[in-house]
Amino acid sequence: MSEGRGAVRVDAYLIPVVDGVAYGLLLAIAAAGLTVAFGAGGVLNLAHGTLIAAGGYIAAATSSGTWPSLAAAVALAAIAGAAGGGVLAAATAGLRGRGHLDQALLTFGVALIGGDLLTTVYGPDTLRPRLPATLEGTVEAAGHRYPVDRLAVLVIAVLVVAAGYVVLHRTRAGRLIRATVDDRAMVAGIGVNPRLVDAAVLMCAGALAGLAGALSTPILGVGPGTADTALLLSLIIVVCGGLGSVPGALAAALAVGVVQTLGVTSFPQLAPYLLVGAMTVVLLVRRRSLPGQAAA
Amino acid sequence: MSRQAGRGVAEALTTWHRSGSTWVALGVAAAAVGVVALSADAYLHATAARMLPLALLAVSVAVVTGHAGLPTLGQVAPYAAGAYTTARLALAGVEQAAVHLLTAAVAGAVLAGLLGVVLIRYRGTVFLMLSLGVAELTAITAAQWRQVSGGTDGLAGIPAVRLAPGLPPLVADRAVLLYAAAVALCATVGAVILLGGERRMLLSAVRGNEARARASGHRVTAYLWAVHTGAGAIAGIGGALLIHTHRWITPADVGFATAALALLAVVIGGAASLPGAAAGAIAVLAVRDVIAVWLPGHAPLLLGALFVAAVYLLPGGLTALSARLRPPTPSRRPNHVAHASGSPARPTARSTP
Amino acid sequence: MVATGLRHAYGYLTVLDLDTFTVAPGDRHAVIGPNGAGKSTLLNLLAGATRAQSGAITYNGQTITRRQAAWRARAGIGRTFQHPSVYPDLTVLDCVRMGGWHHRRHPERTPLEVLDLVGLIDHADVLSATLPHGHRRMLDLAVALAGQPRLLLLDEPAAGLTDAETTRLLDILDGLPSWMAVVLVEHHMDVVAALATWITVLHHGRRLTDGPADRVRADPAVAALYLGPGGDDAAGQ
Amino acid sequence: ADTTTVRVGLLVSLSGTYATVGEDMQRGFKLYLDTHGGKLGGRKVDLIVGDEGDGPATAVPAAQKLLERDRVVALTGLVGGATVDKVQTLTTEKKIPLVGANARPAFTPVGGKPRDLAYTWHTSYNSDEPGIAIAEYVKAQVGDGEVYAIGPDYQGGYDELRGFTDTFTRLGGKLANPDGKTTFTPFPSTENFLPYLNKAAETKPKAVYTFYAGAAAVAFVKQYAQSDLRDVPLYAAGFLTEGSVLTAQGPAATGIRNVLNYSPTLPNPTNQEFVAAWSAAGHTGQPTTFAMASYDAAAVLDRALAAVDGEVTGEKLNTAIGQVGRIVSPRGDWQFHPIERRPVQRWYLREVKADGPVLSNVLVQDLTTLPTT
Amino acid sequence: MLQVSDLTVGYHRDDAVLREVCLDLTAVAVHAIVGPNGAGKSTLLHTLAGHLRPTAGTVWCEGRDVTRWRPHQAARTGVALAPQGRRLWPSLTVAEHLTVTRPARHRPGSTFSVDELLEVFPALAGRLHHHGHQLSGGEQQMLTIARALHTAPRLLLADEPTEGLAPTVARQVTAVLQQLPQRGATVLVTLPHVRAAAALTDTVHVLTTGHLSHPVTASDGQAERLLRDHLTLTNPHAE
Ligand SMILES: Nc1ncnc2c1ncn2[C@@H]1O[C@H](COP(=O)(O)OP(=O)(O)OP(=O)(O)O)[C@@H](O)[C@H]1O
Ligand SMILES: Nc1ncnc2c1ncn2[C@@H]1O[C@H](COP(=O)(O)OP(=O)(O)OP(=O)(O)O)[C@@H](O)[C@H]1O
Ligand SMILES: [Mg+2]
Ligand SMILES: [Mg+2]
Repeated sequence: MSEGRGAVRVDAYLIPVVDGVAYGLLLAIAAAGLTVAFGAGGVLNLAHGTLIAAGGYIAAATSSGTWPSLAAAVALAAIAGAAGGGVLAAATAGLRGRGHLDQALLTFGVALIGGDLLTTVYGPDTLRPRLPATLEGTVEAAGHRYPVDRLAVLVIAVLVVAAGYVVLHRTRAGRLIRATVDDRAMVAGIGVNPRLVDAAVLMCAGALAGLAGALSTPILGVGPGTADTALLLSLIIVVCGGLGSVPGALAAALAVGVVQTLGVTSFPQLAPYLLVGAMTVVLLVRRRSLPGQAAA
Repeated sequence: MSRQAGRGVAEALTTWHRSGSTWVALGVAAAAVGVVALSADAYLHATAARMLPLALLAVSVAVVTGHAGLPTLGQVAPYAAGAYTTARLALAGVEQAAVHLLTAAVAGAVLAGLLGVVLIRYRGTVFLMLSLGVAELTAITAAQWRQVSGGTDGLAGIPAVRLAPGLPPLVADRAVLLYAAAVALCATVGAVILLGGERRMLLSAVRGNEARARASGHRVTAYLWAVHTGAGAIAGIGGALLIHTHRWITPADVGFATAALALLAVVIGGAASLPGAAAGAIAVLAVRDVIAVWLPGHAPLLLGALFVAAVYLLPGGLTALSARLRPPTPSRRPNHVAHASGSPARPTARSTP
Repeated sequence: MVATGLRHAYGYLTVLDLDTFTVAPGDRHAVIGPNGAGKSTLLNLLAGATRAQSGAITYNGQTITRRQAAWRARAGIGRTFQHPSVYPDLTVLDCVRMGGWHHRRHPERTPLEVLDLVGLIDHADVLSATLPHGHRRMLDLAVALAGQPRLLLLDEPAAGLTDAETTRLLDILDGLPSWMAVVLVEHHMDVVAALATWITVLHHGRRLTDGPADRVRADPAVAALYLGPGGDDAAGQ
Repeated sequence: ADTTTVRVGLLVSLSGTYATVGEDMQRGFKLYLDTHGGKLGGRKVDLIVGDEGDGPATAVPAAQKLLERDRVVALTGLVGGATVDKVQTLTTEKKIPLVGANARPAFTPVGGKPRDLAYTWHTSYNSDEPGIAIAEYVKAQVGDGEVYAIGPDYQGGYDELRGFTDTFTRLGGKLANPDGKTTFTPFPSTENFLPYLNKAAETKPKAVYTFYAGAAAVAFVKQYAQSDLRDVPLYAAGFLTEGSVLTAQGPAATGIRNVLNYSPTLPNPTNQEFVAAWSAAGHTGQPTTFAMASYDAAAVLDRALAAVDGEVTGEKLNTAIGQVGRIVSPRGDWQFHPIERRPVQRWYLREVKADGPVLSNVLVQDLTTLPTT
Repeated sequence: MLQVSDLTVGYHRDDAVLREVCLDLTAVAVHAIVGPNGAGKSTLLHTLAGHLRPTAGTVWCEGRDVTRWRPHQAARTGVALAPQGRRLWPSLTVAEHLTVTRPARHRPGSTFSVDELLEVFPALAGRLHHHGHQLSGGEQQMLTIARALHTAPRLLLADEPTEGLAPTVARQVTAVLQQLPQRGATVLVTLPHVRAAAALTDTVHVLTTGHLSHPVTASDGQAERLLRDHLTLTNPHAE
């Protein structure tokens, strides 16, 4: 009896936490592209959400419930994303040294146009790709069901984040990216063409965005609202995590995930405020020790 | 001696040139309103009038973004404060314009002042994201606080404002337009005057190099707070105009979308120019509400096109247009050779997202 | 001004640990030491740019440890920056105006006079961002002087100056009113020699030694650590 | 003036979150026109479409253009409740009949005085009616078991859920929700319903009642099937599975029982013609209640315009609408409630079943007629 | 390695900062430029490194016309700039500064290993994990030079390299610069006054408001005289 209640109490937190982690990792993938573009590459890319949506639509149109089609969907989405990133790189190349606001204006414009095109091509409906049956199912865990597709995403997310960490924080490429944001001229001064760095950064970011779209669509579906939601969440995660820091972004993503699961169910009446409130608190308390924020 | 005299003249000329263009812009604006008001088309009047609240919001954003150097999405908070205060007053039977505008301005200033105490300590991206938080919270609060805001559906059928107790309410489209234009112009002119001359120099110094300003005894935080609060008052007045021209309001009107439009309008206008910001806002709304109705369902497309075009065709914004027609002023440091700049961190440190 | 028990650390790294540091009106007090000894940190603490982690600073018998940089500046503590630091978007003249803002009603010297003093009068209208390095240093000094300080903190004012500019700098500093106190951080020993009456040598944030200028410069320990074999003359670049 | 053609304004969401609904309504109205020689009441119709966008901010300017530029004699369509709430004041000022074909908000009185509804008509229903209609049936199903109520946190959600919970509790039913109040999820930001659903499962409800539409509906249904609630029967207002969302939801939606004033499988001849015409017009899938209501709006205008002689003005048309009487409709015949100015109509219980290759909301039984006269 | 003829450079079209400057850097040696503040020393170096486009004149590199090359091309052919006023990367640590730059192995050049550099600048060894903006002024100056040296330059452009360095360190830098020719690298260094130049090399160029003199020997008073003449006729305050 009492034991039973104890069990209930454990589950009451266990499952939401597990779910929070999974959801958080899903968001981490969504934010990964922005971490690279904005956090590390210094391009405030407001078209990020649209790239995710594009990836989602492509996946939804390609994946027909078989494994090969799923693989094809993911690949296509990533490629399309990279292409989009390339377009953005070309578009923003002329804007170097004109500050973030002009980038914001441009990328937001691109986002609006892209969004309109997407709805014209794929229609205003919410789409969801068919997955192989195994992924559609659920597994039993501690007397609870858990969707397989989320577990799959969980695994992939861990891989992506690990890779991202290594690249940004452990390789020369990562250092070049950060250096380019700090002082382009001096990067050129060591024999690297900063424009190449920019292009590479935006294309990787785009590919990540497309991938994120492909991975999140089966769970959340993709529709006209997808781009905005994805962009907002990604921004929150990237900035709260501290620009350009993969571990930071990961932590932020998990936090958001847990807030969005455990938080909203534990304090239903506060639910609307929780996310933004949490972000505000994080930003207020965190020391401003971000590169580029350093006092001159 | 004579050298100094010559310099004095030169200075006088440049400053006049700077502020001069602003006044010209304001004059043009006034003229434009006049022309619109003269036309017989009620639809035109209503449309024009509906643009002015956002224009005023954009002005207030330009004050914070362009002059204080703090890119903000948070001015919708004082805007909302002004709007809902006005709406509540009107619904409670208080209908004098003067009362509305005053209370709205105060409400906006107070809220902006309170927010400023917290926000002003941050810069760049962090400030922007905090202000985004403010915008979101504003909309959420407006949706949740039903007894004041009427919930997500908002308030409709708000009684029209009266210029003075005796006079009839302002319902005729042309009258509303003229009234709104007058208020907007006065507010902008006030802001321009307050931010002119030495204060302008002071703020651009603070933007350029805070550490130096502090070391010369300037109360940087106090300056920025004052600007933020003043901008709040302008936004509050904008909110009052929103009610006076629309006579309805929903949380969406004081949410992120509005904030984003205002900020982008400011960028289009050229961050530091207040008339530019207003013009930018009007351009944005003209595309979304006037041009787009001929292409139903593709307003986003047109808006996007406008933004992209603005970036490429108007580097430095609408106001830089007039500047480029003038003889070249001493050029800025070309960014490929930043060796003249302050601390090594500077190229990124101060650049605003 | 008296500072006691000043201590500042970045993380585990203690960069300044100074029992007392005193400046009296009229002092010409030089602070020298190897790179990274903590000289600029000291100036930043005195000027309030960084908050002292421990220790107390009194100025005219008043404790100002917790006062903001701006307050101290208005109270008469002026400074220059090691990295000459001006307002990029303002003209040279406006920069000086900003410096003298709080005395604009009745200044001892008008901005133009200050510019004349530092020899930038011909550049009064150029954007300060485009000034060459050396001139920017002089402008930084001009901005500080315009603030009419009673205590002037100079961080390597002669670095990157030519002989001519250096002589001018020395003239200016000689010309300062005798009641004004000057703290000078400098690597150019000839400048120090020409100006300082008292020298403090910092090493790893601690006082290695201090005393009258000539005695300290004669001190073999200082020579070994800082000046190196060649002595003063070779240190002149 | 030209008495042989009339201008009608159709204001629907062609962009933004509700574009799907808007599309359907436009198709419905046009379908009526096309099947009636492009004429309403013997007059050629000059149909002018406006984009409602995401809400009043975009809708009101568009409405103003239709009213003042194009001088339409009637305004129809309107997806969102907030939009109707704002546009209604305009049309009333201009004395132009507003024949809404979707949401009908509560028209809360402002400043104490009730709203003037003389020029406001709807061919749809009140947001709380689906819930009222199904409550009794659900009560019968669960007996003395408890029902968990969950919905989106905005006005539409409140109305839809209130309709159910009030009636259900009045009939002696109990809600499983802790503290007996409906759970509202942030809208539209919520896309992850799993935590809510698992939380709900802990209350061991006998059934769940909900209302979602669009993207949220897709996510909700899919995740419901993955949650601990999977085996608990799900009852809903029909929009949960109406139209395109159903295809996105796929198999996960099968078995959901929901209530609406229309089902494409209704046996009456008008409906069969309607459905036939719909697929003949090349539209994918089956017609929705949105399309049907808009189709009926055209029918109403058709009859009203026929009754107006000479030049058509807002006033004349409005009085004519007041006298259209019985409307023959795919949903079964109905007429305007004299005071409420919206249909007195039957409500149906439907279940999502595979109907041939596609999923469909198949008619199960009639429920009741609302509003009761 | 470079040959400069009639170079004219300016920041805006109307006024030139450097006028018809000729300079021959083919001899692998230490070349020094002295000149008053504002003469255009930094401008010249930035031009040679490709950061500024000359308005007239040509720069030859081993027979190729490289007047309009871009900074990264210049760097790849072995031109390294240690600019005035630091220009470090705030978000990179000292260690990262030295690992992000690559000594190009495929060409002869004065390769400095990181350890060698840390020997020259022991102060940096203790700061390997500080970020660019967390260094003292002098440490930043050291890192600027170290970064340039680590690219194994064939031509090192050092803009007032000893500024802000303690005398001992300054002397060390001087020593390193003097070694470079033995390692096959040319050095072009700007200095504020002749005395400093004399400590480095025997031939100095005097740059006065955009005009570059022919090389003169530092030891005899020639250079000083050139400068003094220039000063006395520009601003009377000098003496
Ligand atoms: N970014 C710029 N824009 C416009 N003019 C500039 C710019 N940078 C330098 N100048 C001008 O070019 C001239 C030479 O500047 P430069 O920095 O090359 O002098 P310098 O010899 O390096 O002086 P210093 O010894 O002080 O470093 C100066 O008159 C300066 O005003
Ligand atoms: N923000 C910071 N974070 C960590 N360490 C710092 C920071 N700023 C300075 N330091 C360290 O503090 C020490 C003292 O710095 P300071 O600038 O006072 O040296 P300094 O005496 O001025 O040297 P220099 O003569 O080169 O200017 C240096 O070793 C530097 O590495
Ligand atoms: Mg220092
Ligand atoms: Mg220089």
